Amino acid sequence: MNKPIVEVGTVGLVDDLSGTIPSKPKLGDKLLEGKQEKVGVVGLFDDPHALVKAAEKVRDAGWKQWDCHTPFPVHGLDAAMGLGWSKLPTIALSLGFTGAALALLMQYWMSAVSYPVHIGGKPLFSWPAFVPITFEMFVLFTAAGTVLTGLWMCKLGRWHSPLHDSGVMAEVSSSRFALVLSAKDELWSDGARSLLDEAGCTDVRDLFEDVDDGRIL
Amino acid sequence: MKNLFTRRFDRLVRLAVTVLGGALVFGVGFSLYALWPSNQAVGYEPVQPVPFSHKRMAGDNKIPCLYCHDGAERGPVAGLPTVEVCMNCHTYVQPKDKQGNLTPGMQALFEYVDPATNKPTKPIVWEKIHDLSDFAYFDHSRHTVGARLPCADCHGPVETMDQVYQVNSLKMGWCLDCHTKPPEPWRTDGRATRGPTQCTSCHR
Amino acid sequence: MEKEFKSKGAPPRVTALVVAAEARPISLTEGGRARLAIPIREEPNSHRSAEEQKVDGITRRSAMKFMGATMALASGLAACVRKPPRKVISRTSQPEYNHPGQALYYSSTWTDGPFPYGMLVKVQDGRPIKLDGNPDHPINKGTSSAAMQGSLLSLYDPERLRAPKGAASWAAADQQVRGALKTAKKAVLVTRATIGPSERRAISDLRSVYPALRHVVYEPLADETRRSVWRELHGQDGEWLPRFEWASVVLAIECDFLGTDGVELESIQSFSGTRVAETADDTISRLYVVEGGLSLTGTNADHRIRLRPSLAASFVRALRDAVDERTPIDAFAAANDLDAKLLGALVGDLKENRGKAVVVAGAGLPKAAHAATALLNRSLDAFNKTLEWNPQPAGLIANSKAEIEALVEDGVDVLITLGVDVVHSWSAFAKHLSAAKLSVGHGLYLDSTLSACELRLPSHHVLESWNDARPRVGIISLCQPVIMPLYDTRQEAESLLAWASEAPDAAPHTRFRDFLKARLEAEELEVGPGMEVAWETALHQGVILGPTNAFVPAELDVPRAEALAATPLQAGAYELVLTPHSSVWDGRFGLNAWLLEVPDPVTKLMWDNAACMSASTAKRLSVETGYLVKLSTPDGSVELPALVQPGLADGVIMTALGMGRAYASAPDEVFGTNTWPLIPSEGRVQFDISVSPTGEETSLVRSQSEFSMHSRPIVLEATLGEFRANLEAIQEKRSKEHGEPIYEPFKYGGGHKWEMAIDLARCVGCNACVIACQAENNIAIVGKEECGNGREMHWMRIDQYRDPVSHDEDELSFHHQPMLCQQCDYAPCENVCPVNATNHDDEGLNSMVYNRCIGTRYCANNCPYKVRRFNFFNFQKRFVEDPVQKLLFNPQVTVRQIGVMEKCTFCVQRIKGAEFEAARTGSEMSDGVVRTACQQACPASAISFGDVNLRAPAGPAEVAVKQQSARSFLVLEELRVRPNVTYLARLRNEAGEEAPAPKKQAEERGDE
Amino acid sequence: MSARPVTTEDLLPFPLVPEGTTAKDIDDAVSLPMESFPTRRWWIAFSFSLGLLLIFSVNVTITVSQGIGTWGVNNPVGWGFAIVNLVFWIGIGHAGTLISAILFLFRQHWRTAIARFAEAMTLFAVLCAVQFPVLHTGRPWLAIYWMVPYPNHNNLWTNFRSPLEWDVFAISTYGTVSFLFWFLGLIPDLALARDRAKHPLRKFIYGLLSLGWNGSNRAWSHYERAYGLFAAIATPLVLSVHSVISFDFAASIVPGWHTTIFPPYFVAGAILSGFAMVTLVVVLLRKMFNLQHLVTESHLEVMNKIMLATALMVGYAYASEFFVAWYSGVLYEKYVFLNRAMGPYAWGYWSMVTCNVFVPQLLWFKKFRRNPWLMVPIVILVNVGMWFERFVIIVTSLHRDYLPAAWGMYHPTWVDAGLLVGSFGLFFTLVLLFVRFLPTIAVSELKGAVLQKHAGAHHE
Repeated sequence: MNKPIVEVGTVGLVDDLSGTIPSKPKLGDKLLEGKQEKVGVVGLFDDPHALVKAAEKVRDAGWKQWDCHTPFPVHGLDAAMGLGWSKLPTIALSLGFTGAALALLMQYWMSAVSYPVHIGGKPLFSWPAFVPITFEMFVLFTAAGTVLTGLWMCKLGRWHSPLHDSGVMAEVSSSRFALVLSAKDELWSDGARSLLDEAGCTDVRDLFEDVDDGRIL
Repeated sequence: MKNLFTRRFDRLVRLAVTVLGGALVFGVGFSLYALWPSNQAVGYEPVQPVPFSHKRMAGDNKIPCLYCHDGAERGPVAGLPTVEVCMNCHTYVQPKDKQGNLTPGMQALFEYVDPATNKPTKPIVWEKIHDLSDFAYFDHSRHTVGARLPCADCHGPVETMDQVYQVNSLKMGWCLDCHTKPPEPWRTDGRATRGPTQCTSCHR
Repeated sequence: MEKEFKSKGAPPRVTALVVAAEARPISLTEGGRARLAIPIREEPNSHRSAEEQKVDGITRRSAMKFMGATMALASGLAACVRKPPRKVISRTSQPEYNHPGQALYYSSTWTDGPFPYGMLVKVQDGRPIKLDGNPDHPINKGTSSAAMQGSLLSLYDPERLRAPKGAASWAAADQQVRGALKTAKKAVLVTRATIGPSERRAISDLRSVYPALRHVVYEPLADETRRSVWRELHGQDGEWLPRFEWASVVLAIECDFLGTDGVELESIQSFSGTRVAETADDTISRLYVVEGGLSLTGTNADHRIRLRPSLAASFVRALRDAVDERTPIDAFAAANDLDAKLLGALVGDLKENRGKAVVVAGAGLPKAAHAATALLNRSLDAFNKTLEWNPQPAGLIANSKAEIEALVEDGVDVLITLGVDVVHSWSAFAKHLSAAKLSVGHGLYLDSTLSACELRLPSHHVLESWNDARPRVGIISLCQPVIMPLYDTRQEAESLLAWASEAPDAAPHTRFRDFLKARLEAEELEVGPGMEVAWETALHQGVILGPTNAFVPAELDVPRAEALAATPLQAGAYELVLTPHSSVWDGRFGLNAWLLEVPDPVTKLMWDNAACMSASTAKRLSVETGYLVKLSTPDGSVELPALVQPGLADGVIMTALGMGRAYASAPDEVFGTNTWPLIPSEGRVQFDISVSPTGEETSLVRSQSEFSMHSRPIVLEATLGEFRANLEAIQEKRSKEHGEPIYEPFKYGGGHKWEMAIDLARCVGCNACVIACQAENNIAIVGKEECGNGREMHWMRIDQYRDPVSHDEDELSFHHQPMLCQQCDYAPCENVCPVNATNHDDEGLNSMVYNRCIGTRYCANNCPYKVRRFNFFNFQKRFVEDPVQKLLFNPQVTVRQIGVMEKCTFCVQRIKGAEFEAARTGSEMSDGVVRTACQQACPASAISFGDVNLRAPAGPAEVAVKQQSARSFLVLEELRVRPNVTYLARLRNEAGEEAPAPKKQAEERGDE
Repeated sequence: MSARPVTTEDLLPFPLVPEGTTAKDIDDAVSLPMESFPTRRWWIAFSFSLGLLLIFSVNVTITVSQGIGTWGVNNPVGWGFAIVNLVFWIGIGHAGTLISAILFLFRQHWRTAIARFAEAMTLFAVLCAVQFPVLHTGRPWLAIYWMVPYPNHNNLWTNFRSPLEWDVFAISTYGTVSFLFWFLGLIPDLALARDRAKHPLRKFIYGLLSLGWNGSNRAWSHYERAYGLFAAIATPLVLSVHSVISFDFAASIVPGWHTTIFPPYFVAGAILSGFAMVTLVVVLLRKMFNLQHLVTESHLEVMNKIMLATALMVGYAYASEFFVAWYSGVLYEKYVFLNRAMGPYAWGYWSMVTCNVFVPQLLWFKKFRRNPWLMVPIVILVNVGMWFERFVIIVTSLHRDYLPAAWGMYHPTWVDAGLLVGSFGLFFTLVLLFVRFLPTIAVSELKGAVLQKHAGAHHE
């Protein structure tokens, strides 16, 4: 459905929700504000295993600045991309233990130090009674830690993406599998495209991104 | 329609988040500060029906507190002087200004006194300044006689005030400060090192 | 929430004026706090303070400068939450002894009740807040009854009549009365029986002015039947007072001497004194109760014999024959199928204890029974030994309805009722009132009598009145006002004086005082010039004690007695026993919410009375609790709900008089049923009534629904024999704690440790403690509906348990157990409160911090004794908002808001008060310096309270000694909550075990 | 050619979707409710729930303005419907976390189709639950913050020995974690919704919520870790929460409450009632939005099997309670249990046993396990029964405890009833809004389970 995108600097116009640009500008239509620059090349697959294979190739070719975009986590892709084991659990759990320690400390301080109150003939620091809260705080802190580190590691909270600008996002989030080679990588050359063709992807396109004017409003 | 999710979109979102967050923090912080009990009580200085100057009485004339507030060493309530007590002196001492008129204070006092006989006619309705909650039971004598505390520890330098205002929050936390870690002399001079902190001491 | 707690007390505050929030500068520096760190040793106006002024002045002013806008906003916000500014009023001049915030005590006399007891009134900031017995009074010796405690509430009753009605002013009213009396051919003055000597004198003076005036005494519940028999048999007026402290065997016939018959406070003291045994050679008295109804006394009996009242006289005669060994009792037993063995034992006991036994017959019984009783007592040599003659009973001789009827039926010109609601108990009297040319009603409320009168005059409450009383020969008891009259009222005696003379009332409120004083000087005291001192002393003591030599009446006229005793009696299928209500008496307290809400000690009914009948009677009538039954007597008929009350004799219906009174303002707010229409002309028993279920149903509200102990270790009991054989008997019955805590238990310092001991051998189950607690601790009244929902607020309740003594479900033995917060060392309630609102203080008290409570009710769930009470609604609202009713509150106790849990804290306000006093005066606290309200009221002195850590010489405390008693036990001990209330088991003195030994009795007498 | 990666196919008890279902089919099916105007069925259900919600708010107003005297609670029965409802709703919530966390850890991929429902339910159930402990306090306006140990000018803190205080932490943690877990799962599907959205506003909102998810595998690798970790901590959490709830009773000394069996007993009960509720909601929703081919009878059958199992556990607990009461020889325990079975509230006890133990036995028959209209009455009865279980535990234990003199009865009022019924309004209103505006099935997860397999298949 999509034709290759027009070259840098040419004027196109928008008529499609997915934000892709048709080849021929129609006269009288609203001009496209801003320009687009090529930031890489994207190859689209229909079969996850093909993607895995392609990923292995790219990895072996020694690429650094590249990524796969899939509608669901694909088995074996992490290995294929040469991604290591995520540090996230370590960080989250250590936060969790901190929480537990804080909870116990809080209960001790509040009931035995700050304002000691005699309750039911029990000692001021009746630790067995403090276990449940300690545990709950462990869970709470771990959960919070997971989410926060998760947001940070998954680089969430930044909405823009060349996939939007080039209009392949819809396909990716629905059913297709994309492999993106970034122009930032030192291995970047026009050969990148052919690398993807060899990897047997059904459809290779250049990846464009809107030129940013840095304005806020 | 153009693609929504541009870099500018990100910047806008971040801006919004920062602004809203900041507003929230400030709002909460400010209302906390404004509603913090000690900020409401301290400095409360109502205008009294009789312009009575503690500075003149307790300060310049060095009348001891207990002369008027005689309950303070006898029981829970320090009490206010009866109009009679005022007249003990003011039957004879009636300060006048240069024109020879009675001072405003005296004039106000005579509102409550029959000038012919110098006998009180009606009670004075004062503005309550040091006002504890009704469920807090404070006993003056326990502190004046029991702990031998000077009045000023709680009421501040009243003898320097023309119109009395509240200098301490008189909130529970403030009481506890002294009951748990009393200032130097209490701890050193061998007397009771701390006041009670059990609920029944003040709440019944 | 502060708003709700407003009425902690202090002088009534002006709250009208409100100051705008902007008028209030606000300081940024909490200077005070900073400065506290610097030790201040000099008194004020030191140089340090001088410079403080500068610092402080600057900060305050500068604060206002550069924080202007913000501060305005802040103070605006602050104003929303800061409690409204309040006023303090300084007196114009200081009354003697009177210091703000400190209580004063005045001795007085409780002249409201059926018997004038000595009263000690606690007054704070000019308002009476607690009534107790006057310790110097020889009869109630500092103890008090529920009704006496309750009088406080009626003082502040908003329904009180506040000004004369039917006349523009008092002067006008007096004018009208004097005028009417002058011209009257026949005038009648109706009063109660228990009016003081001075009032009697005032009346006679009045009569000397108006010869046409007749004085009649209307006292429907007076002891008249019994007294008239004595009058007849001894040829002189007077009464036999039982001396239980000298009796080893007591036989009560239909006589509730611990409840509503006679001088109960005195009887309880003297009787319960003979019930305590600690060692193997101690003995206790033995109480037989023979009755058709079920009285409080009956529930305290060692042996109950259920006997229809119609048989009372013949039973006593048979008993006398057996005691005098004419005919054995067996015949009578067989004839009325009673337990012959038990009756035999009774006869045996009486015979062996001649001179140490006493038989008392109930005031409700007919003359025959009293005559027979007199004869029996004579055979038992009880006269002047266990019975003491009092030639001057407290009350006047009451006139019978017939006499009054005869006097007024053909119309009177002036009909005056003084402080007695005649119409409530005698509805027909209303028409006499309306028939009279001028009818004058003098009373507290606009009740059924006053509203039937043309001239309605408001009386002083007893706490506003001067008065005196002669409870007994040789005792004059004085009553003085403790508060200026709240309204434009006047005491009855004052009116009598006003009507007697044309002279205008020169000194209002003191006229009768002067009259009284003059009379005393003239008649009672030979003091001459020393009168002022004598008067002051008398007022201070509250009593004047004359010579108390024993009076011996003329010998009993035996033939007449025998003739009288033999009067035959017809009885029908059902008999009706009418008793005074346990707390509202004849109805004179029938508008007092405290006394209406307190559960009846026997039936546990609240706000109600019912037709009590035994289970088998109920079966025969095929009714159940709550079914309406119609009681028809020759004198009238009434419909009221039935109550199946095991323990009554079969065929006997029992119901309380005095209920069903209402304010004229709210005639529909009637509680209970007015059973006065059923009262017979003589005595209080109807021997032949017809009972018929109406088929309708209603709901009765009771504080307790389950009376079986389910064999749980709640109340322990042993028979005297068992106990003397084995002093460990009770200890062996105690349940054992099991399980060790996983914690190291909390260690108390050596300081005070407050504990309580309750001696069930002494406790008879009267409600004095319950109401005393309610008065002391500002406990809310919740009303009948909420009581029905199980939301009554009494901190102290009296649990009743019933044990079957035979297979017959109506043969029971009863236990009364005062139940209050046990102040457990390992309090289960404390562990579960999420906000620490209930916790333990250093002196072993389980404190309850109302202002911290959020009302999860978890503590109440977790309390095994269920003594915690919750404010489901804003029960106190009515009182807090009413300028008069709020005066009732004890300023030393927080008034609880809606949603707050509350409970007994051993009157912590009294404990702290005493501790502060000791700290102030630097004195040691001796035992008994702190007394809880319940302890102070208890007429049986069953409650001991004190500091168990008290060491010699001051100690050991009474409570510590009691805890060591062989009879001591803890309720639900195995729960290991370590309650701090120790109970002492009651000993049942079973017949046939051993006859009570006399020697102990002799000592007892020595003690008295 | 590398070895064929393990696919979910191997772990599936039954095919998740009909053969040949494509990604687009799934997207369309799931997105349909979000993208099309609500059906009449939805509107009817929604207005009905709103009505109930109104009842709820009315009764809340009555309670707070007049005090809980308007309820049936009294002395001795200090806790009534409110706490019954609290435990009931918390219990309902548990199935959600169980399905999303525990079944996830056990790699039960069939859960995929229902996990999202279940998680949402948890969230809403917890929301309903927390209404009650706050409402039932005498002074909610203070309880709401005094229960939290915040620094204050009184130097006062909370009592950490009180099970109620444990509840504060347990329930708030549970709510927070459930929400985060649910939201974490939503992110990729929100991204899908974003990319399908036509209207700019919808696109904007979904886009904002999806936090800019772009399916990058570098994100996926962390995401999967995070999800797994969440499952790992949610599992002990869900067990701990109902244990803590049970401590409210077990840690007291009330006979019938003070027992060590409660934590497992409560958890089992919670799972039973939770699954009953999930089944109910799922059956209704799949009908309402024609999701039969994604949520198949086989799904329902597995859930019913779990219900059957937990019903047996619960039944066992009931039996052992009686045994222990008798075997302990404790006077009070014995009485309480006799009183439950034969006392004034026996009707409550027996309806509980019938609904929770006898009725579920029907699930032994395949017909009842697979036919929605046969199982609906069963799951409804199970929920009724579980509600009664809490009623029996709370009321029958309190109304006759240690001192017979203090015994009493408990009679609920209309306000009690209104709050109970109304809370269902709150619950279903939220559920309906959820299905209207958010993806009700974990699309990415489902695709992962389905397409991966298909792809694999044609790859061989």
